[in-house]
Formats: sequence, C-alpha cells, structure tokens
Amino acid sequence: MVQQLVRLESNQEIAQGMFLMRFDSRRIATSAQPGQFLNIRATQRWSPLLLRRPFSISRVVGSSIELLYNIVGKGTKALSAQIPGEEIDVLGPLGIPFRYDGLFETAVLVAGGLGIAPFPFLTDFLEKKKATIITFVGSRSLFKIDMLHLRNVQYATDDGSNGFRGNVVESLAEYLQEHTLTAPKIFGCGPTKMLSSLSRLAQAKELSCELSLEGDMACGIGICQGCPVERSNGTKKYALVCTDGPTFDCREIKLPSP
Amino acid sequence: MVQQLVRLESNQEIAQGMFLMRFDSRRIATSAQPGQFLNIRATQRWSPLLLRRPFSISRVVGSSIELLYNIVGKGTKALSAQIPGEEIDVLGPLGIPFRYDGLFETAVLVAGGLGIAPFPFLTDFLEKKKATIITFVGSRSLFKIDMLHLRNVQYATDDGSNGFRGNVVESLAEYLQEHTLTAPKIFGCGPTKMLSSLSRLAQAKELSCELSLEGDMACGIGICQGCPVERSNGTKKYALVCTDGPTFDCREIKLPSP
Amino acid sequence: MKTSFSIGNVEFKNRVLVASGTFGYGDEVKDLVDVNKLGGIVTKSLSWKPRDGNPPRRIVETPSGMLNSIGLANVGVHAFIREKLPYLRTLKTKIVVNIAASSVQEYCDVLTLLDTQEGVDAYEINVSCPNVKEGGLNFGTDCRMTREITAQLRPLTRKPLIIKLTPNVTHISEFARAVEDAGADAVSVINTLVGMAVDVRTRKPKLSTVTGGLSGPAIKPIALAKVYEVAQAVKIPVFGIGGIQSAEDAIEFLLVGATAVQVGTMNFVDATASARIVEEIREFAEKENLDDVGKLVGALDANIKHSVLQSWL
Amino acid sequence: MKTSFSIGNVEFKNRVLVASGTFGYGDEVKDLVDVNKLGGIVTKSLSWKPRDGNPPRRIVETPSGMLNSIGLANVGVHAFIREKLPYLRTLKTKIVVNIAASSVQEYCDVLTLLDTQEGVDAYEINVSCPNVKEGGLNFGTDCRMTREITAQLRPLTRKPLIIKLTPNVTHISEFARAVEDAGADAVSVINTLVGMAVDVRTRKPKLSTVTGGLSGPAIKPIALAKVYEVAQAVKIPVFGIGGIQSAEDAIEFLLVGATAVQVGTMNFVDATASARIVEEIREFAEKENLDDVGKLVGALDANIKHSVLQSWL
Ligand SMILES: Cc1cc2nc3c(=O)[nH]c(=O)nc-3n(C[C@H](O)[C@H](O)[C@H](O)COP(=O)(O)OP(=O)(O)OC[C@H]3O[C@@H](n4cnc5c(N)ncnc54)[C@H](O)[C@@H]3O)c2cc1C
Ligand SMILES: Cc1cc2nc3c(=O)[nH]c(=O)nc-3n(C[C@H](O)[C@H](O)[C@H](O)COP(=O)(O)OP(=O)(O)OC[C@H]3O[C@@H](n4cnc5c(N)ncnc54)[C@H](O)[C@@H]3O)c2cc1C
Ligand SMILES: Cc1cc2nc3c(=O)[nH]c(=O)nc-3n(C[C@H](O)[C@H](O)[C@H](O)COP(=O)(O)O)c2cc1C
Ligand SMILES: Cc1cc2nc3c(=O)[nH]c(=O)nc-3n(C[C@H](O)[C@H](O)[C@H](O)COP(=O)(O)O)c2cc1C
Ligand code: FES
Ligand code: FES
Repeated sequence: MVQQLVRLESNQEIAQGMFLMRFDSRRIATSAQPGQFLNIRATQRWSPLLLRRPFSISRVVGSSIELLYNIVGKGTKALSAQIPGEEIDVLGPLGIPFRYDGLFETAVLVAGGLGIAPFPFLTDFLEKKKATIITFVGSRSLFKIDMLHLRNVQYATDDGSNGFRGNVVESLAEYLQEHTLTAPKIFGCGPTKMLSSLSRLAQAKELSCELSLEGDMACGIGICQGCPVERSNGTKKYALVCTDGPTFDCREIKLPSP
Repeated sequence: MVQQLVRLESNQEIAQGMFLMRFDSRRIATSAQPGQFLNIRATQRWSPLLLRRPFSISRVVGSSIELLYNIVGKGTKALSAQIPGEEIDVLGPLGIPFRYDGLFETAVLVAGGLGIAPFPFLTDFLEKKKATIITFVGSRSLFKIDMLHLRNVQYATDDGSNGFRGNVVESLAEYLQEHTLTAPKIFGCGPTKMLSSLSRLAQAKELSCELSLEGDMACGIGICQGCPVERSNGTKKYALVCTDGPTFDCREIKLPSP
Repeated sequence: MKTSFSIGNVEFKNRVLVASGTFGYGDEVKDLVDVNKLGGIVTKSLSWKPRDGNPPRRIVETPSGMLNSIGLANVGVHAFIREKLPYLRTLKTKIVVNIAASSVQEYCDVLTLLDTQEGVDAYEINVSCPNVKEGGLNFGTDCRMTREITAQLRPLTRKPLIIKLTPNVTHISEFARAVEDAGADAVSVINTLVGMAVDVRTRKPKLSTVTGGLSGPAIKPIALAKVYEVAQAVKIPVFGIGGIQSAEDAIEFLLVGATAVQVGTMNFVDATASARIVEEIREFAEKENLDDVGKLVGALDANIKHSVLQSWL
Repeated sequence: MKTSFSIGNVEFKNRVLVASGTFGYGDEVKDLVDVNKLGGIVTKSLSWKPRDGNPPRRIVETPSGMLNSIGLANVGVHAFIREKLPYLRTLKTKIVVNIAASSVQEYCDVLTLLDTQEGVDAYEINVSCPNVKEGGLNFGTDCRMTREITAQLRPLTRKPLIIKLTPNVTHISEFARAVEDAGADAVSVINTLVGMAVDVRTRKPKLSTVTGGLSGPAIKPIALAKVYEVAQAVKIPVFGIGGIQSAEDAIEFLLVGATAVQVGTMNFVDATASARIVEEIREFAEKENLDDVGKLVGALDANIKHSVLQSWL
C-alpha cells in the first residue's frame, strides 16, 4: 500500500458520462491485483470535499494505471475536471483481489453499468491463466465499450437497444438455460440490487460466485469501521467492504434483498 | 449592479505572485467608475470557500474588465488557478467611486504594494479630465509594473533596490518637501497601516486626500454589516467599507494608528 | 401546486423566507432579485435604540462556514419605522420583524411600538441576546427566561409570535416546549453556534469579540438534527434554518418537520439563491406528483426504533 | 526544542495524538506512517463485550465534514488484550486506551481489567454513550452521571484518567469542573456533535440511526470555542480535538489553552497528516524562537473585556 501524488496522463470521456483516467505509478502497477481498488483525491479540485473516493483498478498497462468512472456526484465531477498534467492523490492498492483458485475453466464476468470497471484488469489476468471468458454487460441503453479490454461481450439493455432486452442477470439466466458452461465461476460487479439478484441466481444454480461490492467509505483501510456488510454466518455480524472485501464469495454475505 | 458569470479571457502572472485577469462584461464596463470594486467567486475552483472576495476594478478597456491581484490566501490561489475559458461569478460594480470634484489640478496617486490595483482605471479617467498625475508606488523590493497603465511613477522600496529607500509615504513626504504641487489631491490605496500614515501626512499638510480601504467582507452590498470602519465624527460610530466606501475622505474615518 | 402556508391568519405565499441579518431590510438587493418571489423577509434584529455593533473584525470565513460578530448593529426601531418600513410595505411578501433586546422590558417596548404600525406581518424574537440584568448571560440558554419573554410578549400582539431558538443548549426541545406552552405561534431553529478562530501569527482571536456565531453549510447537519428534535416535540410550526444552499437542502428541512425554511448566509454569496430555491422546490414537488409542497413537511421515512442508537456514535 | 509534556508521571513525546476511532489500533497504517513519531495513540473505544456496531449506512460526507454512526463497533476488551495490545506494546509512543460502556459498572470492569495489563499508559473515558439503566439517555449530557463515572473510576487506577466530554451541552465548562473535582487528570474536548442528513429522493435519513456524530474541519470553530471555555474553567490539562487538518489548526488549539491535541477525521483523508503536524509545530515554534512548544499553550492574546459582547452575535 502506498500513498502518492501522481500526475495524470489522460482523463477522457470515452462514452456518455464515462471517463477513463490514466496515470503512471510503477509501485502500484507492480503490486496491484484484479479486484483491488484505489482511494483517490483530486488535489487541485477537491477541497470542498473531505474524503477520498474509492475506484477499482480498471487496468494495468506497463507501469500505467487506468481507472474507469462515471460522474455521479461532486467527487467524480471534480475528478472529471482534472486535466492531464495535474496531480491526484492516490492510496492503494487496497482490498482483497478476486480469488483465483485454478478450479474453474470458464470465467463468467457480469457487470451492471460501471461494474465493468475492474473487468479489463481481470480479463488480462484470466487470459494469462488461459481461462475461457464470457462477459455480460448490462446498461440502461445503448452503450459502446469497444475500447475497453473485454472478451466475448453479451449485452443487455433495459430498452433492448443493444442485445438482450432486460437486466443483465436475466440475460445471464437465459444464457445459462441455453448453454452449458464447463466449470464456470461467476465474477459480479455492479449496483447492490443487481449483485443481490446475481447472488440468488448463483446460489440457486449452485455456481461458484464472487462479488465486488460498493459501500460508503471514509478511510478505505479498515480504521473507520464505516463500510460494513452483513455476514451470512459466523460470530461477527459484519465484514468490512474495504479490508475483508471488496470481493466476497456470494455465500459469505447477506445483501439487502432488492 | 449585476451578478453574472463571465468567461476569462486571460489570467496571467505578470510579476512575482501578481496576476492580471481579464474578462468581458459590457454591463460592468459601461457602468463602472474608478474606485469601485467587484465581488468575485471562481466557480470552477472555489467550492471549499464560501464567500466572494472583493477586488478593485483595475482597468476598463472597451468592454473588457481587468483585475490585478496578489496571491495571499486560498481564494486568490483558487482564482489564480482558473484558466482562460473557465467561468467566474462576478457581482458589481460595487461601492462609492473616487470623487472627482474638479477642484484639483494635480492628482497624487499613492499605492502600497497591490494598492496600485485601482489606479490604472483612475489614471485613464484623470487623463481625460486633463489632470496632472504623479504616482507613488511602494513595495518591499524591486517591482516591475511597466505593463500597467500608470503615469509618472516614483518608486519606493524598503530595500532601496528601486527608487527611494523607505516606505511610500516617506517618499511622498520627501517629494512634497522638495516640490510644490498646484492644487493637489491625494488618492491612496494600500495596507491599512500605510493608509493610516498617509492620512496623517495629508491632514498635517492640509491636503485633500481620499483613501480606498480594505476590510473583511461577507456580502459587499451592505446587508451583512461585516465591514465597519470607525467614523471620525457624527452620531453613527461606524461606516461600512462596502457601501459607504471603499473610498473615504481621510478626515471622515479613524484608522487604527500604525 | 399549492406552495403557501399560514400561521394564524397570516398566509405566506411559499415556504422559503430569508433569515434575519442576512438580507438587510430588503432594499439593498432589489436590483438583483425580485424580492416579491420570496415567502417572506425576516428583518435584521431591531432594538429600541440604534446599535453601532462590535468593533472590527466582524467576519471570518471558516471551512464551509463563517463566523460573525456583528453585535446586532441595527438602525433601531424608530429609524426602522421611519426609513425602512415604508419600502417594505410596498412589497408583496410577508414582513417578519425580528426583535433583539437586553431586557424583557425592551422586548415589550419594541414589539408594542411595532404593533401600532402597518406593514408588519409577524414577529420573530431573537433570544440570543445578553440579559443585562443578569450580567450579560444569554437569555436564550436559560429556559425559564426564554419562556418568560414569550409569556410577556404574547398578550401584546395578535400577530404571529415566532421565537428564534439558539442551538447552544443541551436539549433544544425543552426550550421549544416552553415557548409553545407560553403561547408562541412558531419557533425558528437555529440561530448561529458559538465558535471562534485564532490568528496564530498575532496570537489574537480573529474576531474582536473573541467568539462569534458560526453559520453556513458547515452547520447544516447540526441544524437538521435540531429541527428534527424540535419538530418531534411541539405542535406549532417550525422554521428550519442553517446552512441552506439549495432546494435539496431546504427539502431536507421540510422532510424532518420544518413547516418552512429561512435561507441565511447563502444570501451573501448569491442574493438570487433564495428566489431560485422557491422555484426549485416547486419543481421538485411537481416531479414527485404532489399537489401541495406542504406534503413534504414531516414526511421523513424514519425507523424510530433506531433512535436509541444515536448515542452510540 | 522541548516538545514533550507530562500528565502525572506519563511523559508524551510531543503534543499531537491521534483521536479515538480514527486510527484503528495502530497496526492498519504502519505501512504508511511511522507511528512512533506520534505523541500518542488513542485507541478505538473498547467495551466489555465486542460490539458489532450499527447497520449500514454509517458514513455520510457533509460540507467540510462527515457524519458517522459507527455504533462503537469494537473487538471488546478481551480480544483487544489478546490481539491488539501486543503490537501496541512494541511501539515507542504512548497508548491511551479509550473506554465506552453502557453502565457505570461496565466502565469499571473494563478499566480494572486493563489496569492489570502492561502497555496501557493512560485511559480516556468516552461518556458519549447510552446509559442503559436510564433508557439510553446519554451519560455525557448529564453532569451528575459524568461526575459519577469519574468518581467511580478514579480509585481503580493510578494511571492518568482522561474524561472525553461531549460538546452537545449548554455549558461544557460545568462538566469539565465536575470531572476535575471528581479526580480526573485531564479532559478531552470535543467528541462529535449530533447531526443528521436526509436523502430527499427516498425521504429516508442517510444514516441508519437517523442521527450521527459530526466531525471534521466544519466543526473546528465550535471545538476551539469549547476548548477555550474549558481551559478557562479548569486547571487540569485539556486535549483539544475537532477538525484539525494542519499544524496551524493544532496551534490554534494550543493557543486557546489545549495542552495537546488529537487529530481525528483527517487521518482518514491522509494517515500521514498527524506525523507531519508534529514536525510542522516544531518548525513553527522554532521560527517563533521558542525553546518549548509548551510556551504556545494558553498564549492567546485576548482582550477579555470583550467577552460579554459574545452574546450579541
Ligand atoms: C471498492 C469500490 C470500488 C469502486 N469502483 C468504482 C469504479 O471503478 N468506477 C466508478 O465509477 N465508481 C466506483 N465506485 C463507486 C465510487 O466510489 C462512487 O461513485 C464515488 O465515490 C461517488 O463519489 P461522488 O463524490 O461523485 O458522489 P457523492 O456525491 O458522494 O454521491 C452521489 C451519489 O452516489 C451515491 N454514492 C456515493 N458513494 C457511493 C458508493 N461508494 N457506492 C454507491 N453509491 C454511492 C450517493 O449515495 C449519492 O446518491 C467504487 C466504490 C467502491 C466502494
Ligand atoms: C474593496 C476592496 C478592494 C480590493 N481590491 C483588491 C485588488 O484589486 N487586488 C487584490 O489583490 N486585493 C484586493 N483586495 C483584497 C482582497 O480582497 C484580498 O486579498 C482577498 O480577499 C484575499 O482572499 P484569500 O482567500 O486569498 O485570502 P484569505 O485566505 O481570506 O486570507 C489570507 C490573508 O489575507 C488577509 N485578508 C483576507 N481578506 C483581506 C482583506 N479584504 N483585506 C486585507 N487582508 C485580508 C487575511 O486576514 C489573511 O491573513 C481588496 C479588498 C477590498 C475590501
Ligand atoms: C452576518 C449574520 C448576521 C446575523 N444577524 C442576525 C440577527 O440580527 N438576528 C438573528 O436572529 N439572527 C441573525 N443571524 C442568524 C441567521 O439569521 C441564521 O439563523 C443563521 O445564520 C443560520 O443560518 P445560515 O447557516 O443559513 O446562515 C445572523 C447571521 C449572520 C451570518
Ligand atoms: C468514524 C469515527 C469514529 C469515532 N469513534 C470514536 C470512538 O470510538 N470513541 C470516541 O471517544 N470518539 C470517537 N470518535 C470521535 C473522535 O475521536 C473525535 O473526537 C471527533 O471526530 C472530532 O475530531 P475530528 O473533527 O478531528 O474528527 C470517532 C470519530 C469518527 C469520525
Ligand atoms: S472504509 Fe474505513 S473501515 Fe472500511
Ligand atoms: S460586506 Fe456586508 S455590509 Fe459590507
């Protein structure tokens, strides 16, 4: 884990309201693993805002780090205004990466909206491991992500403008009806509601499934106790998203039912 | 008085820590008079900061407004980071302008440091009125202001690196010993300490003298009562810098003695 | 869309007023904003005699807030009636006159004089004032005195009597209950919080009076909690005040139980903000398919059983 | 340059500690910062049994501040002794263990157990806790109970006993005087202020517990005023806490009378900040030609005659 100022190489809107940010950090690049995140401040634009904001590491290219984010509030707005050459303050890599146990052959990546963020990094990793990859991407409407490093993408849109009409979990369910996958493992990332139904689908089908959760964080490093998620069992009621996650086996945790 | 968003044309460091900002506003340009000020927010960089910051109108060129400012704290720092094309939020013109009563022939402009800010505008105005102008500028050390629109500049520096060695009021006092001015009127702007000794000099010599004061302001328009300056006489103890000033006849007000 | 509400027989056209001391007497900003769009104007606090106010420095900016130590500088009730009221009378919005005093008698005198005047719609009583008889102790932090002021003023007017409470107390709801009991028609919550700032180079307090009043967005979370506490405790209307910058902020206050809000410090930053908030609240209510902005009042969906946990921060 | 100070026979190497609940148990951040640079570490509040804490959502950002409703989630004193204390013992900085409880007996039990352990240098008592016997009312807003807790704990240890006061009271100096009187060695001022935030779309409070504790730069002016009030009222040392982001902020607290400071929320933003503040205070004192940072304590140059004006905000 390092805390450092890095200078932006680029920060571009690559699709409607979606930004790709890139900066150089050898120290993060060499230690990061897929599923981990960074906790970030846009030093030159942030000052009204107190806390850092967590973002998944979207891809590592050489010594460059890429982040993918949506403007949803003041912090992401400030981040999007930061221009190449300006500095941001980065803390990470943080959290538990996606687990690779070698027990699966087909990796099923399921993303709701910006949930695609950690998947380019995971895809690179899985390709090295020679896993078969299939990626389900859900969004409200037509959504162009060709420039992202994903494999074998199956789209689902609420309005049917691209691929399956409906949500991404329904699209996966239909796919699983129609296809048989060899030794699959699901990796899910997206809004809590979507993860919650993905978790139920995986458990119903008895499929191995890991989820990357979001949560309101103050510190990102386990000192504020601000980011609990309910555990399914054990003596401790809550796990911390930042240090026990953000990746969890879907059976470990109890998400609020949608 | 208008409140508007204006787009910066330029915002450059023209001397050590001193910035010249320029934007277009026909409405302000046509109504502003020398000695008035604007109350400003740097919308894209300001957010941690709540209140506007007051700045004298330094010059009006066609429909362009120029401001001259120093970085002294967070607000001016934020202002200096604002780049051409970005917007700032401007309220003004505010306050009582320098009075032109036609009773003087020689205008003696006396500036301590950034106190030069309102003088280019005043100089333009006085030239039209065909007044003789002499400008005293004091600063800590060598200070290049050739690009500013001032006339007949007499420098004073604390370290003697440029012109008179000593403060600007001492420099004026010496000048007045050695020269006789026809029907002079003094216009002073700068730190309170300097204005305070300028005021004493003017009153000792029975010279007409107007001062432009600074003060901590919240609103700039007379509604917060935040900017009092003590009056010399009358039933009301305080005047407001923002609406009764910022320009005052030096006999009207009681500045804290230096 | 219904936007109005009433206190007694005074109807305010909408639920956004401007707070005392933050909008002058309404005439200073008329070039910038149509003040008739506002639900009401609360005047700067008036005392019997004019007050010069405190020596400078009176204003200090703090993170997302400001400290002030104006010292209730005001023209006095006589000059107000002579110089300010005639203009206020021409406005098509409600005029709430705020009163500050250093003795119960002074409160009564100011109100009695104002009550003979046309154009005053309601009174707001600022109890964050030094009680000269008791050595300058603040009336507003003494529940007995706060009740006493209310009880003495009540019989002197038939117009709405609003008591503005200070947040610098342990249980603000006790004060709200006391003034409700003594006949107040409404309460305003909150006035500023005591705060200070120091210049480390000179080692002097930044404000001439050492401490001052904190206002602005920084205090909004505290103000909301106080309004919520008061709204649970009393039946009379509550004006929610503290750090409101946007319609969203204002709606938070309505949801926790404020009948209306007052915008303060934000007027210094943007005198047009309050009128815009009026408009944006209406738009919000439309989007939520309400026929009356009042349906937002107290509509918080809170799980009360958690409230005991509040102490385990 | 002397930077140290003592309470009883415990010497702290400098005047900057990290506040309870904002630095974990010291081990989480050891990659980022040399914790031995700190004057001390105040642990997260410990109770007798482990506490799960409140349901999410526990954290809300506010203008220049944050609300938290952690619910004193902690490992419990037994696990603390087993799992956390061994590491803390290896550090070359003072360990102040903070205790929270829901009965006077629980406070006593936790302290008594800890007092048998090596590596605990002092106790800080968090009285912002629900008094289960009295239906969940906060101990810390009841002066009699606050004194009672202090009086009961005092005979149980010879180590420094620091009482951490809540700012959510009318006169915090009364509480400080009461605990001084009951034998406390120091007070910590302030804990968080009660606040809340509402999601206008869902109409629900943002925090699961409706209200929570406000911290961060937003509250610094309030904290400074409270520390100033307390420092005038008692002779025992005061730890100044609230919104400290920089050495300048910390020095403001020293000037108004804090013997030392604790940095809280800022640790979440930048875990290296506290160690940097230690360094920068030393530099400041050097520039001011002091031979002891302690010469800043209480060195405020305030004109007391103005203090009566404070109420005329
Ligand atoms: C481990 C982790 C990894 C993440 N990775 C990414 C990523 O790669 N790309 C990306 O765009 N976003 C990611 N997020 C979410 C991202 O952190 C939030 O979008 C961001 O914090 C919002 O900041 P803001 O200031 O713009 O919004 P705010 O002004 O703070 O909030 C705006 C709205 O967003 C909601 N919100 C705020 N924070 C969160 C959150 N953490 N989760 C869900 N809703 C929230 C608020 O309730 C509010 O409605 C991740 C979150 C976590 C915990
Ligand atoms: C009518 C008027 C006209 C002005 N014209 C100009 C101008 O043309 N050019 C220019 O550079 N400045 C001008 N000033 C001063 C300018 O407003 C301040 O420098 C500015 O507000 C500082 O903001 P900040 O956020 O950078 O500093 P802050 O962080 O607010 O303060 C930094 C330091 O500056 C001091 N300071 C803050 N405000 C003032 C003030 N108003 N007067 C004196 N000291 C202050 C503070 O006490 C502090 O020590 C004018 C002030 C007034 C009242
Ligand atoms: C500069 C200033 C002057 C004020 N003067 C008064 C006053 O005269 N009487 C009063 O009752 N409240 C006064 N207040 C308090 C405000 O009306 C309001 O209660 C408080 O500022 C909180 O709201 P805000 O955060 O929106 O500003 C004043 C506030 C400020 C900032
Ligand atoms: C997330 C969080 C958790 C906290 N937990 C505790 C605690 O367990 N015990 C305690 O006495 N104070 C606790 N506090 C209060 C802090 O120690 C401190 O008093 C307060 O936050 C004000 O300081 P700050 O503004 O620097 O954060 C907590 C504060 C925060 C923000
Ligand atoms: S974000 Fe602080 S503990 Fe998880
Ligand atoms: S700045 Fe508000 S009255 Fe002068």
